Amino acid sequence: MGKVTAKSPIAVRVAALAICAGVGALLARAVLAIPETEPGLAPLVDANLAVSGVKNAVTAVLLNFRGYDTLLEIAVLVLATIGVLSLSVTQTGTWDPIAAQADPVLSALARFLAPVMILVSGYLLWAGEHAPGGAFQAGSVLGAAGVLLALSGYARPIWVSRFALRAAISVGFVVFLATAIGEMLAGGLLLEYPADLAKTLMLVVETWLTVSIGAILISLFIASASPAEELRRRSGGGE
Amino acid sequence: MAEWIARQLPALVVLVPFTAAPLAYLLGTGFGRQIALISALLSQPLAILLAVTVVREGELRYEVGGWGGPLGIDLVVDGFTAVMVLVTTVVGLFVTVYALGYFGNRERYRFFWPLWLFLWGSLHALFLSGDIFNLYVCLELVSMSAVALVGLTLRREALVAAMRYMLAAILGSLFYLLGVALIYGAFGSVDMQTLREVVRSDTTGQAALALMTVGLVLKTALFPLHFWLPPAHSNAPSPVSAVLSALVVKGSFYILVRLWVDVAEPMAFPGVSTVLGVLGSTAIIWGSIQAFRQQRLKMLVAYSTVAQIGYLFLLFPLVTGGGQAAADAWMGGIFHAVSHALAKSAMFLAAGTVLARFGHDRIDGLGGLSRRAPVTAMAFGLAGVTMMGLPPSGGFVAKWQMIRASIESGEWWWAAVVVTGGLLAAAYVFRVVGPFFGREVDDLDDADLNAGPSPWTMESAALVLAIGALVLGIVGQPLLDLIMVSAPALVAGVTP
Amino acid sequence: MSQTDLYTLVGSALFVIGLYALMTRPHLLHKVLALNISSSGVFFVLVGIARRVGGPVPDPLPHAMVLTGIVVTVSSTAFALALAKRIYTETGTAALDAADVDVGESLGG
Amino acid sequence: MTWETTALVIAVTAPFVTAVLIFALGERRDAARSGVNLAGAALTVAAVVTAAGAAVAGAPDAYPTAGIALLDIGFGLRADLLGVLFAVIAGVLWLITTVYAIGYMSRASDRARFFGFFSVCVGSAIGIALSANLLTFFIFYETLTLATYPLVVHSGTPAALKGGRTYLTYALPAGGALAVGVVWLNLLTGPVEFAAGGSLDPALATTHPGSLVAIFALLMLGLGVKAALFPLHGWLPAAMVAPAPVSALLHAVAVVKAGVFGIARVVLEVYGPLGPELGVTQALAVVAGFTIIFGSVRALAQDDFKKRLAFSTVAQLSYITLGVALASPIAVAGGIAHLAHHAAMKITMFFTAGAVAEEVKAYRVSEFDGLGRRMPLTMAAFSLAAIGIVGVPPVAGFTSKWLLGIGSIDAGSGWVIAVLGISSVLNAAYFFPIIHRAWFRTPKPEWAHGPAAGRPEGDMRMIVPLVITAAIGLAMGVFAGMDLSPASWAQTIAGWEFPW
Amino acid sequence: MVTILPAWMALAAALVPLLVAAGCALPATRDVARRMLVFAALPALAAAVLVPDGTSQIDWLFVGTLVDFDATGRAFLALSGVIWTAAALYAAAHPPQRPTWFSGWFALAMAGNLALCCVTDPASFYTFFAMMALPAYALVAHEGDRSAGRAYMAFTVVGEALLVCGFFVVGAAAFGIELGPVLGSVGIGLLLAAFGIKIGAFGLHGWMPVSYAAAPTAAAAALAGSMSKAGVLGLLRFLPGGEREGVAFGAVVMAFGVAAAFYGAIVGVMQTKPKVVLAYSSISQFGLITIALGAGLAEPVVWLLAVTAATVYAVHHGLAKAALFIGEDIAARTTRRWPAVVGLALPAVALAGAPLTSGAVAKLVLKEATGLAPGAWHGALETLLPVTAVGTTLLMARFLYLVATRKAPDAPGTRATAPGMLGAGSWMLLLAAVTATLWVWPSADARYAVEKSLTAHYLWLAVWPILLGCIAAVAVWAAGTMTRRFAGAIPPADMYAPVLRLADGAAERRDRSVRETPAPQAVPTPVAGRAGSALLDRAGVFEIGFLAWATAASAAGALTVLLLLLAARG
Repeated sequence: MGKVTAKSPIAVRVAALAICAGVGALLARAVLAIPETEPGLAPLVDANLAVSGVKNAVTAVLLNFRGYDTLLEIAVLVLATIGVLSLSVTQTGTWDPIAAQADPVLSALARFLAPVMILVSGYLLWAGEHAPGGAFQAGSVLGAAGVLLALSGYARPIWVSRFALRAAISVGFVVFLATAIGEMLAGGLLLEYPADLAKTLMLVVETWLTVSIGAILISLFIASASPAEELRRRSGGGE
Repeated sequence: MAEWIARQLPALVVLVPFTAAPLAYLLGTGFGRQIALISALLSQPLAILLAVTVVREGELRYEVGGWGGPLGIDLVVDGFTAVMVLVTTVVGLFVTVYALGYFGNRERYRFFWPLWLFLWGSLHALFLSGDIFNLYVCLELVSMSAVALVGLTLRREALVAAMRYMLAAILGSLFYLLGVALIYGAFGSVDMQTLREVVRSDTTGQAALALMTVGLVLKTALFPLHFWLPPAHSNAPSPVSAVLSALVVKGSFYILVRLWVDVAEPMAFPGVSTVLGVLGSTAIIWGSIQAFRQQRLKMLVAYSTVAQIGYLFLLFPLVTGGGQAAADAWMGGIFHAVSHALAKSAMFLAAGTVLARFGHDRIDGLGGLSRRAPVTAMAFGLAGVTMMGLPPSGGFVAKWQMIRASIESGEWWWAAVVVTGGLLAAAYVFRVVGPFFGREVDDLDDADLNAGPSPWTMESAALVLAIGALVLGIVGQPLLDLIMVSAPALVAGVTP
Repeated sequence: MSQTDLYTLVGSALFVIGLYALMTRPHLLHKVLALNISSSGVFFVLVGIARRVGGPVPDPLPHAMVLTGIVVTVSSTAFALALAKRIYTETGTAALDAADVDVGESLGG
Repeated sequence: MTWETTALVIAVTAPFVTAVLIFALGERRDAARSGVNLAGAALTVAAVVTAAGAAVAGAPDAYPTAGIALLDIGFGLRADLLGVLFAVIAGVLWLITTVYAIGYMSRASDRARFFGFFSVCVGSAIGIALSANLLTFFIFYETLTLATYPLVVHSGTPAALKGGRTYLTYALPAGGALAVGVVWLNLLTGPVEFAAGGSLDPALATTHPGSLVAIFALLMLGLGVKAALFPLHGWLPAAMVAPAPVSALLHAVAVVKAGVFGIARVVLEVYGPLGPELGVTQALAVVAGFTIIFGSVRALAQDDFKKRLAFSTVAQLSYITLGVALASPIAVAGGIAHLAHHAAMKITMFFTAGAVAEEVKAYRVSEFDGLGRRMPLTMAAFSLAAIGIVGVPPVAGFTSKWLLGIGSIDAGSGWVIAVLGISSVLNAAYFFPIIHRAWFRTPKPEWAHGPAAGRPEGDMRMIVPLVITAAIGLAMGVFAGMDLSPASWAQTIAGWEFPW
Repeated sequence: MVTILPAWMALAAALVPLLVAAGCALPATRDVARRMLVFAALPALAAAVLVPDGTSQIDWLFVGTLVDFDATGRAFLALSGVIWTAAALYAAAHPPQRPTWFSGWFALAMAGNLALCCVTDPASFYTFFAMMALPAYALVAHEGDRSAGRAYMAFTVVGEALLVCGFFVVGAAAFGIELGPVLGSVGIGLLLAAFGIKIGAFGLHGWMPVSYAAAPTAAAAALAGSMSKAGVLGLLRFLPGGEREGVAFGAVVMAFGVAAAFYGAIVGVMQTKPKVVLAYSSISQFGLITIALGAGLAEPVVWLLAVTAATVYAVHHGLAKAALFIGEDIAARTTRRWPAVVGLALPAVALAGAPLTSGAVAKLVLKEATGLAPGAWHGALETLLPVTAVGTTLLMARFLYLVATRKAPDAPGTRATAPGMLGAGSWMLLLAAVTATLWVWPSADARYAVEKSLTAHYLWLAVWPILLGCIAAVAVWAAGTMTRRFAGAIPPADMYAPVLRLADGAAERRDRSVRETPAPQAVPTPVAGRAGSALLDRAGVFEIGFLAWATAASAAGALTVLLLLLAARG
């Protein structure tokens, strides 16, 4: 898009090269000096994995030990979505069909793939408890399914009201927050899962996060997409 | 109940805006306004309570998830934190009140409320965080919500400015994140409390510190990396401009201070403080000159921020020596952040009123403003007093302490910079304020945008903030005391 | 050269390459991509650090950081792209220039 | 809180509260504004007088004080003898000026702004008077700087804005110098409270002579601008674009006296015996002496009435500075007494300038021929004040000059006598021609028969105040020997200041 | 009197004319006050008679006033009272233009003059001295002679300034401050110069001839008879007579006195206006008083005698001179001059020191004082004093000649009214005083001098210079051409004439330029200086550079390199 000069003037490039070379060299020196034996927090994580409610160390860190990071990270996602929506032409996340006349092959493929992807998403969510996986992976697959459907002209936004869309986007964050606050009300600290309920609560949160992440990814895609009207215009009116 | 609040206080401070934000989004325009106001009002007692608690009990530590560092993440509140939360909350309240009038019920700006609440919450999260990786997430939250707010009007200039800001912010975050990675590599922890004990002069660690510094300097828009600030701050909607200049740049500055003066102080290496001081001084001079040159009011105020940020960085050379000078510099620097926050937000809000009412903010078209909009003119003028650092404003107390520190440390030239900066500030402030008293210019015609006088809430929000900045110079001692509560070892040596 | 060194060096290189592109490429899309490359570099460094313990299970903490970092990067990339696109829609160009900024005209007359 | 302490606090806060009310009342409610303003001024005077009574009755360790913590010094107020003298002057003259200004501004615009900032200025001046330490002093000092600006530029003309710029160009850097000096001094000695006889540790003169001299220079640079010491005086004539009440109360009393009052505080109550020991007060005296001659010579050449008065002020202010700088209780008494004496006389003259400008539109001395017939009361008051400034007894100007002259001999600075003598001649040379024109020259035909039959010579709200101030100026000279006259008061103060 | 009147009553009485002055200022009381003027000095006269010697300290007045009523003060108070009353009578008889205006200033000067006779501390003396000298300007300038007014004012202002400086020294001494030799001498010098101006001492007399000539007669009489005597009183009161520190000044003072005595006579003779001749006569006569004071200074033991001499001489001269001025005016108003000329001859010969006149007594006292002058001065003065009498005789002859031969009454309108009973009465009062005063002088010293003056030796001593003078006068008159050649050769302002002319010219030029210059227009505010704005423009160009993405990113990179390098070093 756009007729922007691909490169900067030679002088700028030389200067940039010199600077970057300097940064690179000094950076290399720094990373090479990283001690090889520093154990980091791995032992500590191991020691506490048992009480975390999950068996996967990474998931334990993400959802329990550093669950606060994740909470904020979801906030970033929601925030980015709101930001993108605020920049989109319609600002609602609704869209005209991106492909006005859906390709029949693509359409058929999508019809086949979408349920599979939803299934995979469910698996990833469940697997996250003990192996690599979790809400983000699951949500991504869910989102991809949504994008595929959108591209093949299936989904029309009318299937969701504006409120429903907003709800889908924010539900993960809201549930996460509600859980956190509930824990506080129950006498614990923020995100302090009671040991017996930890697994259940995390699964609930992860589930809703998956929904939200999926909805967010779809919304990000759709909101950034140009309306079909404009696509037609830009392609030179050939169609 | 009271006991519960006392126990959960740090978390509540963060959670209130963060809960309000998705609700404001979810429930739409009409409710967004009310939710924001409720959140703003709820935050006031919490912030005050936080400050009071810190004064009474010293540093507060809240172990999120019950794990405690270094495994979990701690929310930590010392005097510095409490002060920053307090100023954020106060400025936040008045910006919210102002925005109620400024945006009205217009559907176009419905995203303002959730974005603003997210920004507010992330600022609180940032100030409270006791974990350097968590700070990265907070920084990103702050940046992204700020950028989104800048572009809110969808005006061409605003979008371009937002893009500049976005790129600079992401780059800064990446530098910071790389530094965090190296810190973890070197010392095996990202928890501040732990790091404080284990950091030492170390090749990787010091490189990490350098990288984080660059990232944060970029985000704070210290000269010569201020390229993104003036367009972003001047083209944003005025309430947003106020928040950006008053609070957002202070966020990254806060982390910088945390690192150099507190957490990473044992591995601080020589030279950097001087570099930061020199850049700060240059920022003061250069920003003021540029501010003086501007033709648009909001551009002038934005460049004034570039200049005022420079003062913050004088903190670094002045604290390095420790002792009483460090304590004074510490108080001065942070107090400056506070008073600048109040005054600068007042200035932007006043500028916004002008813009909303007269449809332009050309400085040469503002003659006779004191007759047409006396409250706004007064707000701008009083805020200018803090910019100049004249008593009885908070800016004066800050400069007093900085001058004190520079004489104490024997580095008198910083004092010269402080005084010169004040005079240059006077030059640009009076370039605007002078004509307020002059003859009216025909341009001052309310016919333009919003015909009719501005809602009194807008005018008085700016005035209250300006008066706040002004009286801070007389009643500011409790704040100075608060700043010194559980202050880092380097600066806690002696307290007057 | 250990695995850690390899990963961290590659990560550093990626970071610098992204930095170079950010400096020299005027096109906004290029700049956003450059930042993506740089962030990948940072993630490489983190992954490298995670590897050094030497045991079969890598340090989970850097991994968690990378995951969080990726989500954050994705979010900001999405937002940056949306912004770039909107700028293109509004201005017809997708580059940043000092000329975009009104730095005030001369005072003299 | 005792009754006197309450009065002290009220004295400082009442003008500020008045200002807030005036701003709040807005432009249209003239009667309410005037009422509030007069009530505020009257309350201030009552409070100041109460505080003054306590100060007169008390000894230095029993003065009423009040304050809150701020920085390492504290924000403190204290009603000591020296302070209440200045506060009484400012308060009483404010009340009188308010009446005058209500008359003067009756047809002007932006009255709310004018009276509001005016009150802020007076509050600052009283705050300066009653400050217990340099920090508090500095806070009010700079507040005064700022609050004066809107008044200087009040008319809004390009010339006024230019005058305002000139004013700031001088005043703001001075504030910077003062700030650095105050900070430095506090660092060197710890918190500095004003104390009769000086508050610095005498040992400092041997341990840190260089720093003390530098600090003194910085302080004088800061205070010298408002005190219009050469070469820092340039703003004062430029500020004459301000409306007459401003020139009268601020540029003859509150603002400029704040500068010399500050010098008095620093020289007497901070440096004390260290001043002469370090040689700094001698240098200050020489500068002041030169300023006296310089200002008078410049005044000679001014045809613009207010400018002539302004240069006269430049010269007269240095009388005070000079007196304070001479290490003699008698000279100090003279300087301090002149604070009051010059105030009454110069305010009369500026009132005259305003009344004349309003009534007959005469702005230049050369337009004054025969004015005495047209405005006899006004010009009589003016003439009385003018001969007082020249130093002709029994008007008060002589009293201060008398103490100064004898004090200069006491201090061993005989050269000052020559300055006083030459200055007297020069003062006569620029004031007597005005008196001559007003009374001894042939008037314009329309003035020859006085004011129109049955009508007063001008707005009585302007005439009465200036007659009163002239009478005060005369009375202060005639009754100089009475117990509570400024001259006696000043001698008591000087007695406290010189335990050494 | 039955009750002892406290000394401050004298001061209070002396200040009664202030009421008249105030009355003249107020429209309602104007006319009454003007008529009261002739009575204004009477309380003071009464006080001079009734209030006994004594002191009063009035703390609240000025910076503390000391009334020390003694013989000297009484003499001067009486003298002033008489002269002011006579002058007021004459002013009532022949009111000048704008009589209320005149009366106000007249009363003010009167109050100052009378009051200064009663006080003895420098500050109060100075106060009343100024109250006398400055309002007198209005009297001198009353008839519109701006040049004379300017001269009077210039000398007065300088005199006041010198005086206040001198009084600083005196006041400091009174405070008990150690002066040191230099400052003490400076103080004496200042006093001499300041009072010297008032008494028209040689070189400081520039204002006297022009002012006497310009002032209305009543004012001139008061000026010459009383106000200038305040200078003498000041010298008597404040010079350190009888003390060592004054000795060094004795010779100088005497020299100035001799110079004035002769200079006045020589220049006076050449004048063409009677009033100017009288003025030069004053200069000459004050020279004699100066000689006495000089002798007193030079020889401390003589001081008391010198004080008596000066007092007596001042009284004598004051009365005579006032009588001469009023008589001159009366003569000018009449067409039949001879009675007036005859009347004038009385004070004239008295001035010359003719036997049986006050002049003879005064000169005798003077001679007594100067006779004790140290060293060579004794002999020189013995010779010179009679010569001055010759000079005085010549001056008086010249004066009478001018009065007698003056053509018509002066410019119509100014002295048009013929002398009436009131005016004549005023003159008679003075003539009587001239005749009688020294004979009724209530002091032993005076009585002794009077008796001594009647001895043959002193009679002869008094007579021969007059005879010589008369002969000389007749000779000069006879020579005719000589008179015509010298008459008017020296202008009234003599050595100061060029200065006064310059000042007049300058004043006129200034007035003209003011008349011709239009009011200044509002000056347009200059736009920001070119250089300044060019620099600012340059700053703008630089800033555009900083805002360029490439620069900014490079700066970030460069900063990274710098900090990493610092880190690597640290």
